[in-house]
Amino acid sequence: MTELEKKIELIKEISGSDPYKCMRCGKCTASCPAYSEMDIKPHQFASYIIRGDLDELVESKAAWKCLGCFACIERCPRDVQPGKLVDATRQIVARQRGGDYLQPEEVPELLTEDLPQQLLVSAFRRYRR
Amino acid sequence: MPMNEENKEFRPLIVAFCCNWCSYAGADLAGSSRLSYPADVKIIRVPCSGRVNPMFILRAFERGADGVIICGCHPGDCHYSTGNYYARRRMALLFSMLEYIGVENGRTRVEWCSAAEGAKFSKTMNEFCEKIKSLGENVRLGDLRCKN
Amino acid sequence: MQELINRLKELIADGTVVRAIGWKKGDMPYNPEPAYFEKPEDFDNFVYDGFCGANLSKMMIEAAKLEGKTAVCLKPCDTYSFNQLIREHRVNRENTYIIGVGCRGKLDIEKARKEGIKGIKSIAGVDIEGDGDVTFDTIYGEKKMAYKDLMLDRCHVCKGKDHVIFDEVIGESKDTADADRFEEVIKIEKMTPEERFAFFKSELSKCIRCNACRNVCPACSCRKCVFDNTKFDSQQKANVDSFEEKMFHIIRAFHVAGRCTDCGECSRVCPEGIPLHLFNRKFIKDIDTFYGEFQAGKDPEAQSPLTDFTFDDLEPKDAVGRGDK
Amino acid sequence: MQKIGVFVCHCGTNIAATVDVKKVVELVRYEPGVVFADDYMYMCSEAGQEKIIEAIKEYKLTGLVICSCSPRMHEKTFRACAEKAGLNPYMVEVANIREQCSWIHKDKEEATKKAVILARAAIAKVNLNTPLKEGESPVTKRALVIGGGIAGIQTALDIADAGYEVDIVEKEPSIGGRMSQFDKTFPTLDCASCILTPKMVEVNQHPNITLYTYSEVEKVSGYVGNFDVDIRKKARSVDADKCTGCGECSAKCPLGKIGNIPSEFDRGLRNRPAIYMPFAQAVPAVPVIDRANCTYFKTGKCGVCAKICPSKAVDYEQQDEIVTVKYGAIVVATGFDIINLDKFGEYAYNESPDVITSIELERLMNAAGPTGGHLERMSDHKQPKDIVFIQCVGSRCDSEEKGKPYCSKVCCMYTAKHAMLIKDHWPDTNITVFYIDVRTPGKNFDEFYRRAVEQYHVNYIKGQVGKVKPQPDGTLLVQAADLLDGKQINMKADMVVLAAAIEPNPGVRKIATMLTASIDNNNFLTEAHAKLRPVESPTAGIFLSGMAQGPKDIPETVSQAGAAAVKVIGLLAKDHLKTNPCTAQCDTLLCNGCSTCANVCPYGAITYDDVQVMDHGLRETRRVAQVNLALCQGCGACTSACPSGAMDLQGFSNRQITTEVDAICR
Repeated sequence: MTELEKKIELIKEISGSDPYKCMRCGKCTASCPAYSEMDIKPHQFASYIIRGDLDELVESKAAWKCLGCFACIERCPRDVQPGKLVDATRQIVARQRGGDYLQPEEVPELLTEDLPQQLLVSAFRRYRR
Repeated sequence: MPMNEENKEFRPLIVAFCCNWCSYAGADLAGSSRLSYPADVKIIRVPCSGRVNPMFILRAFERGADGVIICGCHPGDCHYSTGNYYARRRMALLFSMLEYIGVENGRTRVEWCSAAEGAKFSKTMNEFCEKIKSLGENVRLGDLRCKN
Repeated sequence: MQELINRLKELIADGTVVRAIGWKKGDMPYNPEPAYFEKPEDFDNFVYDGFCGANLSKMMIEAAKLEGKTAVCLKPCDTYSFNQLIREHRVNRENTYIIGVGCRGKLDIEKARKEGIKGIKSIAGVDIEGDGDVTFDTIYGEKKMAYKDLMLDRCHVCKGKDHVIFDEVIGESKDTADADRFEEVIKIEKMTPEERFAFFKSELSKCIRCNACRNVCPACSCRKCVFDNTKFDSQQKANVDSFEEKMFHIIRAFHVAGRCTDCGECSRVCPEGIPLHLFNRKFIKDIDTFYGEFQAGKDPEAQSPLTDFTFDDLEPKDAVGRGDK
Repeated sequence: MQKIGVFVCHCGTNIAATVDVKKVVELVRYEPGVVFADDYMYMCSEAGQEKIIEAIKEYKLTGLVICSCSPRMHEKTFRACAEKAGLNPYMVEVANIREQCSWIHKDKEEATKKAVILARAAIAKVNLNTPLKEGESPVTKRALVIGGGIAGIQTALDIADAGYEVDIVEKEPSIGGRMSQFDKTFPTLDCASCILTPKMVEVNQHPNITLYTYSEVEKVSGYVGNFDVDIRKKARSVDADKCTGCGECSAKCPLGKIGNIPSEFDRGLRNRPAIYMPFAQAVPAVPVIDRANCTYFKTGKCGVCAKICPSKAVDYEQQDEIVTVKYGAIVVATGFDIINLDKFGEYAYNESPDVITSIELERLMNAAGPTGGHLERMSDHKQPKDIVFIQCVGSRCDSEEKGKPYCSKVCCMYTAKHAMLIKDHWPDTNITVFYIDVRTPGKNFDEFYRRAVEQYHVNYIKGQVGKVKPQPDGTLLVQAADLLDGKQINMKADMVVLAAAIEPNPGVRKIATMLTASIDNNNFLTEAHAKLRPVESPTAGIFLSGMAQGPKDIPETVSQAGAAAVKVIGLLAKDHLKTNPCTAQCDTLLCNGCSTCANVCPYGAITYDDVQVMDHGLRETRRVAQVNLALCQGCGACTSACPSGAMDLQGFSNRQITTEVDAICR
């Protein structure tokens, strides 16, 4: 298994979804509240992963603009759940960077008034596993 | 007689010969699709456009029709294989002759219309009625008499 | 002419034929009429000159049913009519002996009348072998006209002097075509619709329904003419029907379309001088233009354009609006 | 004078809402011949028909005019109703005041006026109607199936099993058709020859089936129930009765090795001898000599096959033979081919041997094929690693010059099949499929295709390939687009497989012309009704089976073949057929005998005979037209061609039509 294939397998494992199941129906993209911010649209996630264009996906705005609102996950007819796929991609990146992507000391700097408390909690939960 | 302001109310009398297999069915489809065309059009069912004898057309004109249209299956689709090919030649020669003796072009028409072309049938009849209205009453063919 | 008479007598004498159809002298020098000849003395009245325009082919329909063969004198143009009749199984070729007779154009007495020639006593220079001018001996003195100027219009647009069917040919022919066959038709096509209508109305209004055109026409050879039967009529009644009255000539023209050889007899016999050939010739011109050149009667095997087709024939809508300026 | 009853239908409100039905009744009551007029809510209903029957009896009606929906809808109903009351069914005319009046006009006054005129025309016509009687023609209890592929085989077997005799005419030396070339079939992946071969054998052994292979239909005359067909049995140059099918001749034919005669069956992927069977399981197992290539026929020398044949079956002197057989029904099962790809230069089919069609791929994957089932490139016999499939090559293509406007229907599925079979055998092959749409309607079809994607990881990319460029290194550069990702793609491939559009067998046009069966712009045979009579041609007695009618897969073909067989059986089960009484009629007293009508008759129904006639007391023998009523279909072409007016059409006579014209123009 090549490095790439390992990564894809890992994504499947983390996300628990199978990108090959995607039919490119576009319902995810249709549902995405962050659509205008996404340079790679949710329906394209699966094909990027299948093709192994992970770097491109990671470097895209889209991977980091996903709100994690779960609309696509909820509505996907094929159980591909692009939200989970992109989340898994982010996790791989986070894991590559080493365990602690976000230190508690950094938090005050990042705080803005609009930032919901919940996000902080979930960010810790997600990136400091 | 050309159309003018006074005879705006002119309603033409139009006889349509429709072959049973394509055009008559097309007319039925126009009906079931509620695609309207003027009530001036009266359809006569014939088995095939090849059945239409030029005599019928001349007869209609002589009896006061203002326009006569013959509808048949598209060339190549004749239920009887070849009837419309003969009709095409016959009508081409007849129409040319009518033009030659000074009858206005457009009083006669041939249209190929399939059973599936309800919309085309309706459109054709609307167009044809408009054309005949613009030509006005048929005087020449009713009066092309050899005895004054 | 004498050679023709001799030959016909000979054919009867040796039993090849029982009778002959030709022309006999009429009551005037310019109106010979078709006749049967059986006995030698019948030939005393036989004539074949410039005024023998009548097309005798149609007579063979009945003549060929008679016991024994009949000889018939056919001019080059008449042979087309005969061929067309063969095509339609209307004549019995086996019972016919065709003598193709020479032709240097047939004459129209009206042309002389138009020149003011009246009171004709006799005419010279109309013999089939002749070459010079035509001389009229009238009660007002002698008048002369060039043979050509006296010719029927149809001879100026002659199809050619070859007999397309014959058993033997007697006499020389001289080419007379010096005009375009479709010139008159084209002239009418170039008129406005109003002018065309006015033209035909003025011509057709002269018609007295004498049926001469129909009776002389070799293509009009139905056993029972459509105008004499009630099949097309909705009521069972005599044929005095306004429809037929008004549409007679168009119906007749269509009836012979694709079958008319353009022999011109209809116009020749019309007592009112209606140029009836203009209908037929229009159909011939259209057929030539739309479906390729076709001369009825040229080849008895050829399919008539109206009982034939190609997959990409002209559409009727494209058949009109061609001649308009 | 007729006694006519007029019945005006409300059709609920369909007619009555726009046509003043009562007024129509009042206005037509005094038309000539009318003795009774009434209206009713639904004329076609049981009660409506009862009303008609009562009126016929009470008023002794001799003619009926029903003002209702289109005669195409209920003419039959009302005719049957008249017959029930003892009235000749052809004394009924229908005035179409629904489809051609109430449904298309809004103004009630106008519509009512028109309805009255239409009724008047029908009344005028009925006044001239005469009772007509349907004729009867016998049925020959034998069917002809043209084409010996799976469609023809199935139709023939079903007819034969029902107890009727069937002949199959197949132009190739063996039956089997396209299916015999295939490797596996979707969506079950069972082997094509494993399911086809037993059927071919069954056909060969069936007591009710006669096979004419290497034969073609030459001429067809006659009509439903009574077709006469000339079949040309091309000279095989091998006596089928003596031949044992041992194959010695083919094995020893010198041209087998040096002849360069491309095998038609293997689509030119290998060569065949001049004396050959197309494939091992051919039925009948009798070889043919390809005379165009055979050395003996070209030079008079060689004769190896005749010498070697143990049963002395090779017969160089054999001649084409024409047999004439009578049939009651004919099934067209002429199948398909793929289009010529010359116009698709962009896919380099003619440039590179590694660009192949799907049928060629079938042969390459078939264990009995030229490579023994081992997938290899034709250029270097290496196994391809990267394979690109291109869908819709010529399908859904509006340019008539290049392709076909329709979807070929089977390509999506067979491509998924090919991809999976390749992946099954050689899992490390990379397969990319370029598609415009993936179309998989059908039981277990989408699941099949999804399996290719999800289990076999076949790479499906939406976007048509723009160009295939053969590279100096022997690979093929494929230029395409991934439309969903909005990217242009340049990828290398070792092999490109083209899903070429299918087209009806080119020979079908000639056959359709002989049968006077109509054909559409794409040369597919036309159905009598696209929905309700899908296996019948509009020409009576002609039935459609398989791809000749339109693209379809094997299961559909087999179902349609069965359906066609049922229709044939239904026809052959009858002893007699009723014939249309609206036929042409010649008035022998008017007929000139000119043959014009015979020239335009599409059915050859007019002949000329010398008959004795009495005309005005004169007895004469005349050549007159005679109409064969069993052949005449009632088109009326003869009537308008007839110069003398002798030819007329029953039910649509000259007088009937002119009287309608008069009534309308009154």
